[in-house]
Amino acid sequence: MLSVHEITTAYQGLVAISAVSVEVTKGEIVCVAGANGAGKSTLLKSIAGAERPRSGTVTFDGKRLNGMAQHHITAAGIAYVPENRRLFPRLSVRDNLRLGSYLYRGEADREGPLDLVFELFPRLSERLDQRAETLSGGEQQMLAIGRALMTRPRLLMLDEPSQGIMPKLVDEIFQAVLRIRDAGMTVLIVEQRMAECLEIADRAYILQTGRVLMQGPAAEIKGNPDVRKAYLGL
Amino acid sequence: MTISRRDVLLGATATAALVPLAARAQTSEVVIGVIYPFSGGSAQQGVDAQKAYETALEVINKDTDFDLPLAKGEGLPGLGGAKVRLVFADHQADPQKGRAEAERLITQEKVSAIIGTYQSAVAVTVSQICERYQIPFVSADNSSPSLHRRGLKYYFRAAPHDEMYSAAMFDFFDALKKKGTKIETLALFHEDTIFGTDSGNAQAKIAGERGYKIVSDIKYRANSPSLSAEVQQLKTANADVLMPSSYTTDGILLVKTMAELGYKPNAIVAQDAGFSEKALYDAVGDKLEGVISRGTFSLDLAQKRPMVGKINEMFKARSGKDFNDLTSRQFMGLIILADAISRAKSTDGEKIRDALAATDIPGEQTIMPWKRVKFDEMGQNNDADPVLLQYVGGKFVTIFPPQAAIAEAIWPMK
Amino acid sequence: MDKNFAARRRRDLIVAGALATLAALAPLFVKDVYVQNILILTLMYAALSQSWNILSGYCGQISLGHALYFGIGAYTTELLFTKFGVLPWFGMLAGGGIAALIAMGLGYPFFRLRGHYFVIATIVIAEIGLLLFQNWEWAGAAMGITIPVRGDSWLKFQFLRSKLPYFYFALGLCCLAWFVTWWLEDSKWGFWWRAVKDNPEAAESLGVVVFNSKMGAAAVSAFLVAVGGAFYAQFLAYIDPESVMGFQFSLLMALPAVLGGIGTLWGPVLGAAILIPMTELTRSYIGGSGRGVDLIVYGALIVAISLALPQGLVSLFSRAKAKNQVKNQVKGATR
Amino acid sequence: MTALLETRGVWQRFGGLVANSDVSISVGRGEIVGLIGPNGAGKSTLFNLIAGVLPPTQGSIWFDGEDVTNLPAAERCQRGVGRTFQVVKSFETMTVIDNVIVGALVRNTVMREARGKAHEVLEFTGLAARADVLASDLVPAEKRRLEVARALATEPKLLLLDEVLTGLTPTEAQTGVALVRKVRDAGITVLMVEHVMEIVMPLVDRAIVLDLGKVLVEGKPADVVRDPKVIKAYLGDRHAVGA
Amino acid sequence: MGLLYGLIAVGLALIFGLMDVTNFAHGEFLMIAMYLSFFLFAFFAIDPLLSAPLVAAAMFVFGAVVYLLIVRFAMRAKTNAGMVQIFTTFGLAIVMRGLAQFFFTPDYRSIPQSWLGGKTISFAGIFLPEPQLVGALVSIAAFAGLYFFIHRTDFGRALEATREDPGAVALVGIDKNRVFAFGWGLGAGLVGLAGAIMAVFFYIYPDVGASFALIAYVTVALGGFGSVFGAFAGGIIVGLVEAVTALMLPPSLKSVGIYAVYLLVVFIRPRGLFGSM
Repeated sequence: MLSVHEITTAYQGLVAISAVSVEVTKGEIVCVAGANGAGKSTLLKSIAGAERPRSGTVTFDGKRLNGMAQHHITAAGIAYVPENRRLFPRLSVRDNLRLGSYLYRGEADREGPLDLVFELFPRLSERLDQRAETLSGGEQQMLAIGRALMTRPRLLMLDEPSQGIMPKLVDEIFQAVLRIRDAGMTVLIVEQRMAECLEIADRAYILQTGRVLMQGPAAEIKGNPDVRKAYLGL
Repeated sequence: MTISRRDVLLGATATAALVPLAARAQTSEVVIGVIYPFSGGSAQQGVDAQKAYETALEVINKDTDFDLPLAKGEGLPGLGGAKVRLVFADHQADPQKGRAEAERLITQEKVSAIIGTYQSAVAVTVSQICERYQIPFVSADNSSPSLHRRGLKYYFRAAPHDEMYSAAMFDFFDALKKKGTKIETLALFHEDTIFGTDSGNAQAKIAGERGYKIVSDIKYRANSPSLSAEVQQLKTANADVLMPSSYTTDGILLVKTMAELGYKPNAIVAQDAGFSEKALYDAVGDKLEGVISRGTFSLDLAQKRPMVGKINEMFKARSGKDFNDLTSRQFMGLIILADAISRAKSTDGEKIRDALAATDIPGEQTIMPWKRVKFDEMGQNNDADPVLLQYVGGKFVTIFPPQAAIAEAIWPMK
Repeated sequence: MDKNFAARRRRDLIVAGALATLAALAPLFVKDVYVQNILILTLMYAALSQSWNILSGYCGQISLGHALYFGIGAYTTELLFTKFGVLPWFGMLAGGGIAALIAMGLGYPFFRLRGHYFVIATIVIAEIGLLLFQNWEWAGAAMGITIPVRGDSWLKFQFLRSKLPYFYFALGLCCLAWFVTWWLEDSKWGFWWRAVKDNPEAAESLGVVVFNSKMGAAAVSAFLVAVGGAFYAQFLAYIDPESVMGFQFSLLMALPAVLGGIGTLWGPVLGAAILIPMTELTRSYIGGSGRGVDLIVYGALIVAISLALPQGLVSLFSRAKAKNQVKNQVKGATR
Repeated sequence: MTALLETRGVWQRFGGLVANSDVSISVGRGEIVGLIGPNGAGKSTLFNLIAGVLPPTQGSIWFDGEDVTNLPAAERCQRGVGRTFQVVKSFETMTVIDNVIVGALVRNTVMREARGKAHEVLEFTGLAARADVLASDLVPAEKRRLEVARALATEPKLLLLDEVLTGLTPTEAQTGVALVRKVRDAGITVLMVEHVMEIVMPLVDRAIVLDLGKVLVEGKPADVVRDPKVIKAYLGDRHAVGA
Repeated sequence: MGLLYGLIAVGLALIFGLMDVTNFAHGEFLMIAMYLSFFLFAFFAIDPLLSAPLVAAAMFVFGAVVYLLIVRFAMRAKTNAGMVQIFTTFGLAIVMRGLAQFFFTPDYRSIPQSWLGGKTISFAGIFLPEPQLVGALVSIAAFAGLYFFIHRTDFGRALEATREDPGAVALVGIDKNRVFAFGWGLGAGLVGLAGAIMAVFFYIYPDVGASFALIAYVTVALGGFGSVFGAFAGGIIVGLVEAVTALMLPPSLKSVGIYAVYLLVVFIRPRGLFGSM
């Protein structure tokens, strides 16, 4: 479904990822892990069009994505939830969600995915008229995912969804990711909490200093002794 | 209209741009600096002035058959027919820039004299610099009375100043009163610049001396976005005569606002400036039927002195406009200055100054209704009689003083 | 690293000294008063911009109302001189002092404002000052004040034709403003200001008294600008409200710093050295046409520089430095 | 010996919202205390109250034996309260070393000393190689470390750490933990907010759990994570087992 | 008059307040609109009232083009974006003045006759000049329309979102340049409307914008950035204050009243009357 072929991205003269290739098949949950500065976020940004890769190609359902403007990539069916969530803080929860379905504003029932969002995160439906900035960190993360779902993506990319969130909600969010996959979407997720992430993922990639160090089925990676030592702190 | 003007302008641009590269003045050429606002809010005055000076230049440098000094023959006879060349400089209504330009003209362009400047504040600094470099400065169209009272040796003004103008207005009121017209109360309306303040002060002073009552004295901010509140006050005061001292922009707004608020004074006697500008009448002419403005020039002088009409045609060919109070003064200013240079037989500042001081041109040899041109020790020509003009049927008619008048004043104005 | 830093500071000082010496020698070669005039204005605006930069560049409080302090300096000096016979040298200091006091007085309410609200408040307060002076009869109102020039005198700081004394004063003022900036840059205040600009809340948590920092910057900045105003008044020998307090001065103080590089040591000088001659020359040589071409050229240049070099012209010079930085980064990343 | 920090019945209301209600906690000298609780439980507000960003609506705050309730933030910093921000607030246009110098200037008015102190702190926090880089060019993890360095440069008695270990891989977090220990060993008391239980629980001497603006539970980490109230409000079932 | 200030300010409120882009060329937009209106009258004898929609449409295009060609790049600056915007638009203002002088000559123009000019409705002793009355009505309509647009349409929401975080709107498939170009077009279009009405009773020359620009900024800030209603209220307050000050102080000081009220308001409410940012 998504095929990233040997992309290299640099900013401020520094190469962040070099010749990274990643494949995502429909219906999968793929986890990308690695240390800080390994280039995980850059990989997602390069796919989403927020950064321009210097070389390599990104294709999505056979369509070449690199070179396209970021909003066109969203329209093509890839929703991206960045690390810092990038909500519209002074807009209400309702407006944030409505903006998610901006691409479908001509349609009568433009808010189709809303039911799914409320089903996944019931507490959002209680906070519709609050400004996004007044939500707690966990709720903001839910809203960010919810907003992304409103764009009716086929591929959802999450960058560190658990960061700064209390343990109880981390679970909720990982459970939600599973449900999103069950609803027919594909998920590419970048996580620091590798243990939890590998539990729900089908396959995983490990990046190190901008290159793919290891890849394979999640269970396999989780069992790898080097990984356990270097990344899981066991 | 724009095409022909633009061509003329293009020529001017090219000259102005090339000038600094040209060799310095030789005896065959006398350079005179002309300092005006060519950009910014009063750029129009600068551009009009440029045309007036070019007209004067044509009269001086070419052989024309007018009874004006230097008209006959080419160039300056006193300097063996040397031609006059003008260098234009832009002061953007900023005294500092005016000063810098004056200094540049004197030291780089080696001008023999400077003429200018429209804005009085700029005349202050330009004349200072001229004084320091001992180069004569002819104040062609500044009307602030304080200018010549600074003890400057190199300052000359052939035209009247605001006190003279104001005195003429009150002479006119006195004359009307004798005939039984009721004029008791006045409303002053003047902007907050040097021009407006000076004019307002002069009017207030004379009114006090001659027993007129000022019922409203409004100083307003030049180029205000709105004059509604001010006009409302004028309307409430409802004086016999409204005496505005405003430039074109505020003049247009004043008249339009008056119409909107339904204020029709008995008479408007204006301190020139905006009220002699074609643009004002183009904009609101129908509302100004019967307005009286002071001036030093009137086209109907052409009836007595045909050359006035001919020179006006020359000017009109360049600018598409008739001479007005400003452009006529500018024209005359350059003629007087060039005449002095010719008589000085030198381009030396001090000699020109002495020649200027000795100027004595009879009124008939000007295009103005003046008695003559002769400067007092402060450089002011006290024989430049102002006139009062009334706007009737789309043009100005001289109504005062009696010796220059060709018609009776229509009072009240409508 | 410490060594690097000290070396850079020393190099700045040496370059400045060399430039100042070079400038001081300029009149030996430049005899043309018009060019001298441009040099004086350039130096003056460099000094003003450098002073403006202290408050707006370093401390981040963008003021577009510095014309107020400029005018206060000019008016204080000339009112004291013409009404009370106080020599301009003292008037200058008095003007600076008064401006600094006013800046601090205004600081109380003003520094609570942020962003556009602050900028507009500064424009508005300068405009109020302008209107008040325009209507203040005792101070000459719109007529302004003409300074009687009675011949060359160092005591009265007035000279008929020679521009040199003005030139050296402007140069001195420029050096002073530069040196003050240089000195402050590596001082507690300099650090505090930059911290306040970047993030007042974090600064506060690190023991920076934000309010006092802003006040200090405002006072220093206003003082220097007022001295500049006093100089301008003496130089011009005539002042009226529009010509010393108009909005254009506020802009002309900010422009060089912005073009050169806001919040940098060299930005204002560099910006003034390019902007002021450009302004003067476009006006003098193409302004006489009355067609606005000078405005088009001038405006287009401002747009072009703002867009092409948002960091200001100094960023051209710091390219080399940036390369070094990248090297360091690589080192840091592969560590 | 009195506690270094004490809050006595502190309340904070924002309009109708009660962020802290009757919070009384104390932190002893040399302790590492963990402040945990759900998002929105009032941890950040409490930090702001302690750091002096705003005065509490009610109650008092005592630091080092003195009532500091009404002192502004800068003054508290001078008295020895150092802090980091959850949302990183570096001075973006300044270099790393300059960022730290700002902090060092509180105790060292001579520039050379402040610079020296700043270098010292950078060495301590492992940022020395990045000293001349602009703060805006740091990666997020480094920015968090810079926050700590800057606060340490003020030579605090009490260091408030707001989620400085967030977003680190377990291995990286271990380095962070070591750093916090090092800080404590240097004689600085630490009060920290952190979500990652695996990391924070072994580190702290004592944990305070806030929920809905109130102190829910307080005690030894091992006890706290087993407390049913904490599990219900905060940890969820899975983590209770995990920790 | 206050409502007219409001009308001029509303376009600015959109650009300055709602999109958070400093526009120092706002007065020059007004100037261009007035010229357009003038030329439509001079060459085609279209009354300004009729040409107002035409002018607004032309200005819409103009505003959008200015954004796409210039302002877009000014917003890209990473550091001191505020200053870059100020000086880019300031430079633009100078260029526009220069161009106006070049093409239109510095002559003062004005529209001598129009359906509205100089007519006055007398109402219980109060004179209401028709152009200003129409201006007031148009202004109220424009405000209502804008208010509806911002708060009830998706596009308005998109505009707000783009202001909040221009980098994030792509996440929901919004093209920020299209949104902002449209916003600038709309802002300029509203100024076009104001210009057409102003042209009826004001003089026109290249520098005409300057006198209105500052008042417009103050009006927007007084009402508070980010609030359409604020700009509306600001306009009314400015008009009232001006009238009252002119009675109490010498008229040349009447703007002092406006400025003083602005300072007073922001000292008490640092975000203006209804501001959200």
